[in-house]
Parts: sequence; C-alpha cells; structure tokens
Amino acid sequence: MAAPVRSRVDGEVPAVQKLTIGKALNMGLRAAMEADDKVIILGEDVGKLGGVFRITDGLQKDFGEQRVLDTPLAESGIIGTAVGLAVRGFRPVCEIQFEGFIFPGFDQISSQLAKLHYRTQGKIKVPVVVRVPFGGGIGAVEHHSESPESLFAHIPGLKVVSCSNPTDAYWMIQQAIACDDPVLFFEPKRLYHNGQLKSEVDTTTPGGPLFASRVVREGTDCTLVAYGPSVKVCLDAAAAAAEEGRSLEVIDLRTISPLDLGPVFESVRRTGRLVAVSEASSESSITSEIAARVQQECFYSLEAPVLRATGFDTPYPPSKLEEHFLPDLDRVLHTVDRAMGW
Amino acid sequence: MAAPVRSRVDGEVPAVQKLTIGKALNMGLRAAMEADDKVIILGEDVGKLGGVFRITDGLQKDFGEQRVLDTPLAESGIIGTAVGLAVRGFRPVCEIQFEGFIFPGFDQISSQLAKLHYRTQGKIKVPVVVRVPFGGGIGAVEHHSESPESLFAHIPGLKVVSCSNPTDAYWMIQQAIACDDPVLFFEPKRLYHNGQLKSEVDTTTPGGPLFASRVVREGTDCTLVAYGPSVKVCLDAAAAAAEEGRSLEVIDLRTISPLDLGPVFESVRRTGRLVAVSEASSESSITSEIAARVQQECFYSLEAPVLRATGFDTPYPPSKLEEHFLPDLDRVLHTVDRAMGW
Amino acid sequence: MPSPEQWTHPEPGEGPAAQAAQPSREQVIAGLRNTDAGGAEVTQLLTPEGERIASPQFDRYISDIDPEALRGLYRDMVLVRRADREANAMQRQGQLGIWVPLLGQEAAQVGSGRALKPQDMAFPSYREHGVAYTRGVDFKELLGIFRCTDHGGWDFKAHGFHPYTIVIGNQVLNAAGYAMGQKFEGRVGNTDGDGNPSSTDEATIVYFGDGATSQGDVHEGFVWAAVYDAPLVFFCQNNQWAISEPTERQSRLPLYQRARGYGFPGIRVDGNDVLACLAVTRWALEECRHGNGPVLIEAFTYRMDAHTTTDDPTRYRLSEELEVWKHKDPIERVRVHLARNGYADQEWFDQIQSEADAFAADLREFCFNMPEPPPERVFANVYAEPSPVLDSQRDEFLSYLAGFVEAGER
Amino acid sequence: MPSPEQWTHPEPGEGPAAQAAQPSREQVIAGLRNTDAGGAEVTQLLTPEGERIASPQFDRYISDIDPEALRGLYRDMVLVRRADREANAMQRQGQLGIWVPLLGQEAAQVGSGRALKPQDMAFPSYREHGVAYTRGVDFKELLGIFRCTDHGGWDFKAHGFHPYTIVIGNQVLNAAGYAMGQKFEGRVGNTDGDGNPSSTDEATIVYFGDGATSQGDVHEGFVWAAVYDAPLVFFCQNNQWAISEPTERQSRLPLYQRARGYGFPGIRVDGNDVLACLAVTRWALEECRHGNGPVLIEAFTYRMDAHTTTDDPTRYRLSEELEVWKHKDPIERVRVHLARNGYADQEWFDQIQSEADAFAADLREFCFNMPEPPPERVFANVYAEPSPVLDSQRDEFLSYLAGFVEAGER
Ligand SMILES: Cc1ncc(C[n+]2csc(CCOP(=O)(O)OP(=O)(O)O)c2C)c(N)n1
Ligand SMILES: Cc1ncc(C[n+]2csc(CCOP(=O)(O)OP(=O)(O)O)c2C)c(N)n1
Ligand SMILES: [Mg+2]
Ligand SMILES: [Mg+2]
Repeated sequence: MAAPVRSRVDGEVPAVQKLTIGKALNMGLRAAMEADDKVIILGEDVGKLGGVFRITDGLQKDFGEQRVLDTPLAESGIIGTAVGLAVRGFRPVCEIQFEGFIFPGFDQISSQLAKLHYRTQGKIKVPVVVRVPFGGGIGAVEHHSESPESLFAHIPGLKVVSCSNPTDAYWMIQQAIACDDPVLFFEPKRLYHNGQLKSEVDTTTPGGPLFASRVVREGTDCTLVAYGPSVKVCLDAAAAAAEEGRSLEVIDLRTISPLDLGPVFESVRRTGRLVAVSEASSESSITSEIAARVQQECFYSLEAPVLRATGFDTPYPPSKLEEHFLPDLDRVLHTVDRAMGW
Repeated sequence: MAAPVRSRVDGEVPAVQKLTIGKALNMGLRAAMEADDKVIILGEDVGKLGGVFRITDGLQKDFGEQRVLDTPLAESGIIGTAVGLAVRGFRPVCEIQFEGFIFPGFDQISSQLAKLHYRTQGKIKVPVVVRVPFGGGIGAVEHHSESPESLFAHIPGLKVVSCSNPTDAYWMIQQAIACDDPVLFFEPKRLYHNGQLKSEVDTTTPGGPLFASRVVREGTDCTLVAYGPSVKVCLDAAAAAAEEGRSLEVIDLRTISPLDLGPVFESVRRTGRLVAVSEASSESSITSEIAARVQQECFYSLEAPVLRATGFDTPYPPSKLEEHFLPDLDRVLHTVDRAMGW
Repeated sequence: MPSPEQWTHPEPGEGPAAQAAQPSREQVIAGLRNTDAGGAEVTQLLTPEGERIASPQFDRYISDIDPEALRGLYRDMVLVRRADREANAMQRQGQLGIWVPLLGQEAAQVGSGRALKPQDMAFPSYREHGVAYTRGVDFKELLGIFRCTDHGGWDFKAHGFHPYTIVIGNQVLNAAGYAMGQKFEGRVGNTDGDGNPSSTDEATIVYFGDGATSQGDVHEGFVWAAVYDAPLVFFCQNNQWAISEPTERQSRLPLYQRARGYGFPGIRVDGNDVLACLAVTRWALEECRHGNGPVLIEAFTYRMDAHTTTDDPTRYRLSEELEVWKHKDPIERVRVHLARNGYADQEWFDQIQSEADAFAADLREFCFNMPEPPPERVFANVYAEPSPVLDSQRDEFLSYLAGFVEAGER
Repeated sequence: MPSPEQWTHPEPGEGPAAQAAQPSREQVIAGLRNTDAGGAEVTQLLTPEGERIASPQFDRYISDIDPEALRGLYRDMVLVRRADREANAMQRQGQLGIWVPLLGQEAAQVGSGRALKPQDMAFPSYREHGVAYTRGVDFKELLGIFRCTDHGGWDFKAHGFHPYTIVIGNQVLNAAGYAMGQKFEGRVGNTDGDGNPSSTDEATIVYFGDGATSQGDVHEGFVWAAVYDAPLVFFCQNNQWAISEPTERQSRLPLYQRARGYGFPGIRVDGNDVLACLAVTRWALEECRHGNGPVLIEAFTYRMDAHTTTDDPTRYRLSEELEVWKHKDPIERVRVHLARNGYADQEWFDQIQSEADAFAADLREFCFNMPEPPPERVFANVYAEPSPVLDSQRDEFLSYLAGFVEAGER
C-alpha cells in the first residue's frame, strides 16, 4: 500500500507560506520524511552540502546520516542500491545531481526499477523516486542543461512527472514518494530559486492528484501544452498574446507518463489548434507523442496540424547559444502564429 | 573522410549469391574488414564462437585476435573503448549480444559517442558502429526481445538504421562502417536465419544510399511504414490485403535517424492514409515522430489520422505471450481497416 | 513457439555452424591449467577422492555436520542435479524455451545455500536453481521463466530468495542496497541476553559469475558494501567460462583477489566441495552478521554442460577439459566419502536415486501441464497503481481479440 | 547570461545558504588525518621544507633535472597557478560562466604532464589546466568551455591532449581504448638498432579524481587495460574531496591499493611534490611503453580552493584543514629548494612573477574580447556527414531569426 500523504496539522509550520520551488521541494521532502521513517534520501552531496542546489538543505542535520546518505560517486550504484533498499521496505528518494549524469544509471532504471514489479507479477514493489534537476537556461557547461525525460517516458514501468510551480513542487514530491510505482521526478532547475515564481503554498491541503494535467490559463484561440520550465514560458507567451488580443489556453502537463491528455483533447476541440512546447529535442519525444495522439483523437477538430516549439535535434549547445536552442516566448508566439495562419 | 565501400571485383566470391540476412551480414562484415584494416570487431563471444547468432562466424579465424576481440563482459567497456579506438583512428564495430544489454553502455553512447564530434567542433570523428540484434518473436526469456531503437533516435549525434532483407544487410552494414558518424545498426534477429527471406544478393554493386527510405511495394489505398522485422509483417499484410482487393503501399524506413520521410509524405499524399508499424512500445517513439511529422506535412491530404500498430506500453511480456504483444499481420490489417473506415 | 535453436542453426548441415572454429592451443591450455590452478590458495575440506581434510580455520563452521547432515547434503545435490537434467531434457523436447544448466555447480550452490539462515536474503543470477532449492523454492516454480510463461513468480520474501536477474551484474547492486537496509534496521552486530551474537542477525548473499566481475555494477556493489559495512557476501561462481570466454579474458589475477583493492576479505574455495562451500560461506555470513561488512568468496568450479541449451561448447572448448573436471565431480566425492566411512550403503544410495527419479518425474508432469497465460497478462502489473493510458490499450486489445473469437477465428 | 551562483543563492541573506550546516567532528578529523596519512606509503622526493630525499628506485627517472630544469618546473607551476587565479577572478567578474580551480594541484599536473613525450596521449577530466599547459595547449584555448562559447576546440591530435570530459569516469574507458590502439599498432615494446627501448614507443595517461574511482567506467577501464596490457597510466588526483564528500565515502583503503585487485602496480606519490610526480609518472610510462601494461598512480594532494566557483566549501570543511595543507604547498617547496641551494635568486623569482602577471594579463585581455559564437553554431558539427532533417531545422530557424533582423528587433 502506498504511504500516506499527510495533511500537515501539527501547527509548527505556518499553514500558508510564500515559497520558491526550491524551498517548496525542500519542505515537501521534509514532510515526507516526517510522515514515514522509511523515506530516505540518497545522492551525491545531498548531506552536509544539501545538494548542489540545496534542495536537501538541513535534512541530514535533522534526520541523520542513515536517512540522508552522501553516497559514493556512481549513479548506477545510487539507483541500484535504491532498488535493493526498496525491496527491503524503504522508500528511497535518489537525487541525480544534474540530468546529464543520469545515464550511468540508465541500466538499473530500465532493467530493474522499471521492470521488477512486472517481472514479479506485482509481488515486489519498488517505490523509488528519482529526482532529476533538468533543463537549460542557467548558463552552465555541457551535460548540465539537458532534457532527457522523453527517454524515460518511452520505458514502460516508469512514471514520469514534472512540476512547474511551488505548490505543485511541495505536494507532487510528497505524492511521488507515496506512490508505490517508481517515479522519475523532473525538476525545473532554472526556476528553483526564481523569486518571481515565489507564491503562497497551502501546506495543509493536498493539491490535486499527481497523475493529472491541468489547465493553468484559459483561452479560446489556440492551446499551448507544456511541462516543467516551459510552463512559465507559455504563461508569459499567453500574457503577451493577450495584449495583442489573442487568447491562448495553457495546459500544464504535470504528468509525462502516463500522459493525461484528456484536458488537452477537450481544449483542442474548442480551440482547434495546439502547440506543444518543450526544451527537449523533438525527434521521438513527448511532444511527438502528444502530436500523434491529438491528431488521432481530435482529427476532425484540428484546424491546423499540431505544431511544436522545442529544442532542436542537436546536443545542447554551449550555453552562450542556449537562448537560440530553447523555445522562448518569441518562438512560442511565432509557432502560434503559424498555427493560426494555417 | 569516410572509408570507401568497395564494389567487389576480386572474383573470388560469386557476384550474386543466395543469402539469409545473417549470412549477408557476415559477408558484409568480412568485406568491410578486407577493404579497410582499421575495421575491428569488439564484443562478447564474437571471436571463437562467432557471436551467439554466428554473425561474426569465421572472422576471428581469418583476421586474428587483434581485429576480432572477445572483450571482457561489460557493455560500457565495449562502447567506451571503441570510442577511444576510434579517436586513435580505428573503425570499431561493436556487437551488443542482445538489445536488452545495451543499457549498461547507454552513458558512453549518449555522453561520448553521440557528442564527441559536436563537442570538438568536428575535430574528432567517431566512426563506431554498434550492431544490435533486436526485436521479438524468438521465444526467448526476458531482455532478449526488446526494441529500444527509439531511445537512440531521440539522441542527437547518433545515426540509427535497420535492415530488413539480405541485400540491405550486406550493403548497409558496409555503408554504416564507412560512415564517419556513429551508427546504431539494428538487426532483425528473428529473421537472421529465416530461409524464406533468403534471396539473391548482388555483391558487386552497392545498393542505394544508407540514409534513405524506400517503397518496397506499391499500392494506392493506404500506406504502411515500418523498419526491420516489421517490414516483412507489412509485406505479408499487403499480400493478404491484395487478395481481398485492397492495395497497400509498403515503405521500408531503413533509416530511423535521420528519418527520411520524403517517400512517406509523397505516398500519403496519394493514399491519404498511413499506418506506422513497429514492435516498440508506442509512447514517445519513432512511430510517434512519424505521426507527428506526417500530420503536419500532409495535413490536407490525410483522410484519416495516422494510426499505429505497435508493441504495447508494457515491458516485453513472457514470450508465450509475445504473439499478442507483437503487431502481426492481423493487427496491421485491423489497423488498416480502422484507417479505411475513418 | 519458435525454438531458440533456430537462432543459430538455420538449416541443418549448412549455415554458419558448419564453419565452426576449433579452440586455440592457448584456450585448451588455459582450460586445462584451470584444473589444477587454485591448488595452494583454494580452501578444500573434502578432496575429489572423498578424503576429509582438517582445517583449523574452518572446521568449527561445520562441527554440526554429522553423517546424517552430510547425507542430507548429498541428497540435496543429487535431487538438484536430477531436476537439472530433467529440465535440460525437457528443453530438448520442446517443453521449455531454454534451460540454463547448473551441472557441476551443485556443491557451490547447495553448500552456500545451506549456509543461509531463514532470515537471510539471497540474490541469484539466473543459474542458481540449486540455491533456489535450498531456499525452499520448488523447482516447479522456476519453470515458468524457462517455459516463458512468466518472468518468475515465487514468494520472494517468504523464501528470502530474490527474482532471477538476467542482466549481468545488476543484482549485485540491488543486494548491496538490501544489505544496507538490514544494517540501517539494526539487524547486524547484536548480542543476545548472554552477550553472544544474536541469532536473529541477518545477512545477504549475492551470486554472480566470473564474467560478471567485469561489469561496472559489480564494482560499484563492492564500493557500496565496503563503504557502508553492508552485511553482504559476494559469492562468485567461477565456472571458468562466460559463455565462450575463459576467465583470462576478464582478469589477470584470480578473482578472489579482487577484494584486496577494496579492503575486505576475499577467499577462494573449492566450489566442487560442498563442505568447504558450506563452511566458508557460514564464516563469511558470520563476518557480515557481526557488522564487519562484506566478504568475497570465489567458488572455483566448472560448468560441465553448455552455457544454455542454445549454446554449443564444442566451438570453444575441448572435451578433454570436461574429462579432467569429471574427476572433481562435486557429488561423487561425497558419495565416496559416505560409502568409504560406512555412513551410507548401496540401499541408501539407491533409495536417493529413486527419490530423485520421482522428483524429476513429478517435475516433468507438472511442466507438461503448465497452463498458458491469458492474454490480459501482457498488461497486468506493469504498475502498482493504475495507468489509464495502459488500461485503455488493454481494453482495446481485448475487445479486438474478442472480435476474433466472435468470428470464430482464434 | 544567468550566473550559476543563482543556482544556490536566490536572494542574499535568506535562502537555503542561511541554514548551512557545519562539518561534523568526524569530517574534520578525517580531513586532518589526511594531512599526514600516506606518510609511509607515499613516494616523496622533495619535502614540504624543500629538502631533496634520495630514492634508489626513482632518482634515475629525474637524473636530467638539473637546476635549470627545476627552475623550468617552478616556472610552469607559477604560470599555471597565476592563470588559474586569473580565471577564477574573471569568473567572479562575470566574464566566465564557471571556473574549475586547480589551486594546490599544480605539482601533480605539471609533474605528470612533463613526464609525457610528444607522441603520448593524455585524457583529462575537467580540472587539468596544468596538464593542458604542459601539452602546449594555450590557456586561452581552455576559456571557451568556461565562458560557455564552445565545448572545447584545441587541436587534440597535435597536442596529444584529448577534450575535457565532464561525465565522471567516461574518459578512463576512452583512454583504455586509445591505449589498446597504440598496442595494436605495435607502438609498445619496440627496440631501436642498439637493442635499447625505442624512443618512439607510446603510452597514454588518463586523469581522474578520488570520487571517480567509484564509477563503473573506471573499474572497466582497469579491467580492459589489464586484460589487453594496454600502455595506460591511470593518474588519480586524490585531492581529498569529491565536491563535499571526503575520500572515506568512496573507499575503505588508500586508493592506490585498488590496483591490487587487478594485478598491476599501484603507487601513491606525494601529489604536491613535482619531482616525485615527474619521476613516478616517467617510471609508469616506461612500464607501459615496455609493454607491461597499466599502472595506477594516486597523487595525494589537496584541492585548496572550492570545487568550482559555484561551490561553497565552508559548508563541509573547516578552514583549519586548508591551513594545514598550505604548509605542503607544491610551489613553495620548490622555491625554498631553489633559493636554499642557490639555484635562483630573488631577481629571478621576481622575473618569473612578472612573467606570470603578464601571462595573466594577456589571458584577461583575450577573455574580454572573445567573440560570441554565431547562432548557426548550434547546428554545426552534430554530424560529420549531412543530416537533411537537421539542415532543414537550421534553415528554418535562421530564416526565423532573420525575420527579427528585418523587423529590427534583434
Ligand atoms: C549486461 C549483459 N550483457 C550480456 C549478457 C549476455 N550473457 C548472458 S550470460 C553471459 C555470460 C555470463 O558469464 P558468467 O558471469 O561467468 O556467468 P555464467 O553464465 O558462467 O554462470 C552473457 C554474456 C547479459 N545477460 N547481460
Ligand atoms: C557521472 C557524473 N556524476 C556526477 C557529476 C557531478 N560532479 C562533477 S565533479 C564531481 C565530483 C568529482 O570528484 P573527484 O572525482 O574527486 O574529482 P575532483 O572534482 O575532486 O577533481 C561530481 C559529483 C558528474 N560530472 N558526472
Ligand atoms: Mg562463468
Ligand atoms: Mg577529488
């Protein structure tokens, strides 16, 4: 059975707080660790340092070295031991330092984490969460700005989610930890400490369900669908479009696998147009999947093909060039223009 | 510069031979090794044993242990040393024993093999071929029947191809080895030794270019697109459909990345319908990408949405169940029916 | 179901097998060398001739092995071998998709498996049918994997026996994590009321082959277990071959010496000596339970049959090698020992043989009657919690299938 | 360009840094312990006090190091440190996106780098600016990576210096493959006309950190190099820390002992002693060139600055530790040695300092004037041979961009 996501009623923490995404994640992890002492954190530099992004800040101090483990430097080891710990009854939360370093752990993710439940006809559960800071826009060197989430969406047995705002960050991480399936949790690293996004988080009442997408801005002319860091880009684009009298609906996917495209279908049936936005390269990606399914489900509603504004099919470029690589407000609006003019 | 793919004129080998795919690959590898002594083969059991499928049969005997290496048992090691050998000037051909065992090598593939050329602004070339027997239908145990090619199609910097017949097997492997880019070469393992597919291979004249798809059967009602083992399924389906008076066009993708969709667009503009077939799970896959691009390029030509007949979004099941998992002739025709009835 | 033999043997008489290479001189020598390598370094308590060798270090770990217990170990090995041979035969008859024979490794598996306590956990690779047996997993429960009706389905927790792991090395890290969990839960280094080691302390054992030692995951397992003092016994069955590759392709040194680089004990045991395997594994498990952290055991043994039923060992090793190893058979030496010392008579041996035959017959009958899994099984248990996308794929497929039934086609 | 500092310091004064934990007692002790660990096992030729210690084994490898050569090594280290500090400062001024300081590791890098011959190949990690310098790679050529205008662009072949590798451990396998290639091409174990070792024989050196030793790739590099007798020197700079994790988190044993498990030599050298690093690396390279296969060197040193400019070491180590290591400074001991023996006077030291300042000034000026890469660079060199899909993405994007220019917006 899944561990409970407790509403916080202990009164120690104010019920509503203004938080960044980073702080919300930190508090969400803390709440999960308080709720269930089988929750442990594993990763490189997650202890004393609190992680290179400080998302686990203070947790080792308060929960000890057996619940927040500074592991040896090897990702297959982190995931592989987490699987074993889960078999033992723990609920490990692994931190991958940057998405570009998840690949040494790919085999354990696809061969064990994703398949153990299926292999054993459900007799073994592996409630492991793999936290992955992802995406670009931080001016970093190679391997620190990628968006590999589509690879995991293609692997059956995994669930993949991404948060885009502090409230979701706080609740989704707890729900992911409580989920009995392995969850890859993609965190929009460039927004971790973005003060603009700081918002009030109600820490008493859980948000909606984890595996559900959500309309975050209503509109009538064209639908934008995105997840993680691209949600903010889309919201900004919608605000800019509104000034020019164009009404864009924005959907935050939240769950990447399984996809919850119901709200997207419903929206496209109204607007007739869809632009899918993601920093990931487009080829064989989540945005491909969205396009494939929407053209099938909304065949007679579409007034233009589903278009995509994504990272290009190149490796992530040197970050002086990332403004070109990343789908920004202009490129999203340009793509909307193309959809409108079809 | 790419190594040459030589036409064979030495007269020792008959110019036209009846070959299976397996034998054609074996002869193609031999021809590549004769043409360029920098071509070396690395893998588990590829030497004395000739590989578990015998694709490298006889090569170590004739070219020696420094050109056909039985490596230690570790896939990251195989790919990682192949990258270093390529930097040194070799043209390594790695054999991954079964596609399910490519994952320990995923990091070296995505972080080094795919990116070294980009990282060095073209100063370092990594002409490595990774041969991957893939797909199901052989009644095997877990990890021996998967179709992970979409994962590699999503990684920029790699090229990904798959052969479906003896002539392509013979020539494509040589072209892949001669290509200056890293090529993931997916081989339809269940067809290796399929006597039905045995056909005359002209070993004197190279086939068409490597990175081009090809219409393998013409038709007018609906287009089928597939690659590797699914091409045969589609051809069989088209033959069956013809008996019922339905004319299906079949396109062999051959190149998965970069996709060569020109012939598909052209075909869909004529037929108005497309069914994409693959054994891989559908989510965020090559068939998603095909659907996404075809709905965009052929928006006004499509009389039905692009449909897909694929493996399900489950791990590969125990192989007693694989007949259900794999898109077979019936399921392809059923999907065609749906497209026709839209 | 297509038989995996077709992988390599397209049409009899022609095809690639016809070009089979002979093993090189070096390989033959390597193979033969193995037969007496390990001599000085190897821990042996029962010689191939059935003589009991005293060991100051290890005798106390088998002080409870009286003639009856020894007969028990003999019986274990005979049953396991008989079942293995039966399964192998059933594969030849098309009843199993593949079989992974353990022939020759009975002592390594029974000896180490019998060293475990109920509360311990074992992480097998894919050849550990003998260990499975010692953990109380019915041989029948293994068949699903090889008949390809399931990926394994015994009660892992109840038996303390993890699922088979096919991807080489993976299970070593999983086992390290599990053992860390035992430690974190305070299940090592305890004492009872009298100050003796607690009988409820736990340890984990993980099985892997000589070839597996090259994998990064095995190394990382060594690193993790060492750093966290995890109660983990690394049990490497060096059966001299990783499919067609001799151990020389994986290491310059005897494999047990790998432990030297990590700072925990490594030991080579005669893997064909059930007593030595039992004693050494008990010692290693105790080290673990005391909280001293991991131990590496290299069981020096030999794979007497093919790698799997799809393999053709004549392509890479000479039958002479097998002949040499037959002299070191793990069962025969116990038989000689029991007989010579009067611990068992012919009647008893005959009785065990009939018991083994009955065991095998039962297995065979079970195998022939195994049901086919239903199509919906494809979709079952992908997730613990529902996935609407998958549910609709399933529903769609099942109604598609139902269409055939209605049309009378399937 | 957003500065990576923003990763961790949202708003000054508040944010997570305010909760910074202090290093634990254990960590402090571990750190201090390191300062005299390695004592007996470490190879040292020049003490921190500048005294030359004779070594029967290694002296002959530096018999050519006369005062002039020693001054050269001193100059190398001073220049490298000065450039490192300049780059660090430029990062603080926003001219570089990040910098990875080598402060404290000059001797390890210059000593090992100077041991290489032109035909040798070096595979760096990401901190080997000092090695780059010894390979004739201009410091300016390194800046693109850290200014984020490129991923590295020097002439790798001409310099015998591979691209920086950021994914921990990857380069170790790549180096093993390269070294196998040297062997396959017959570039080891040759003799010249007089029967002496050939001066054109080759070897490879690969750099990695203490943290990296845990990665599977490093292990597999050990396995491959050992099995193929590849001419590869594994040069591990143990700078005591993998970001915030002390070496104890990676290993129970001193890291050089890892080699014991693989059957090739492992040696610990004082990584702050340029002479010892030079001598030991020359020895190791000769082993390789003779065809004896790999050697592991652990250079025992200290990262005197932060992991990178985004790191805050005060969160995990005490400044006392740094103070201890300052007494073992790699440059200072050479200065004392030169001065005490009258090999260099103050004027010479001053001159080197000015030279270093000029070197840094030149670097600074270059950095400030580095051009921005053009947008089409995003699409360039993804493949060696054309990819029509990508070409059309590029064309479409460039015409989109041109649209802005036409509209006067960018
Ligand atoms: C990662 C991975 N690579 C390749 C294989 C294919 N394979 C299966 S068994 C085997 C040899 C294993 O040898 P060893 O570790 O000595 O174990 P043994 O089979 O001898 O018991 C290989 C290469 C695999 N299962 N997993
Ligand atoms: C595979 C991988 N995981 C994580 C990282 C993030 N990372 C960069 S440097 C570093 C620590 C490396 O420590 P060490 O090997 O001792 O080298 P040092 O930086 O001390 O020179 C980490 C964890 C990475 N670059 N690659
Ligand atoms: Mg073996
Ligand atoms: Mg370090």
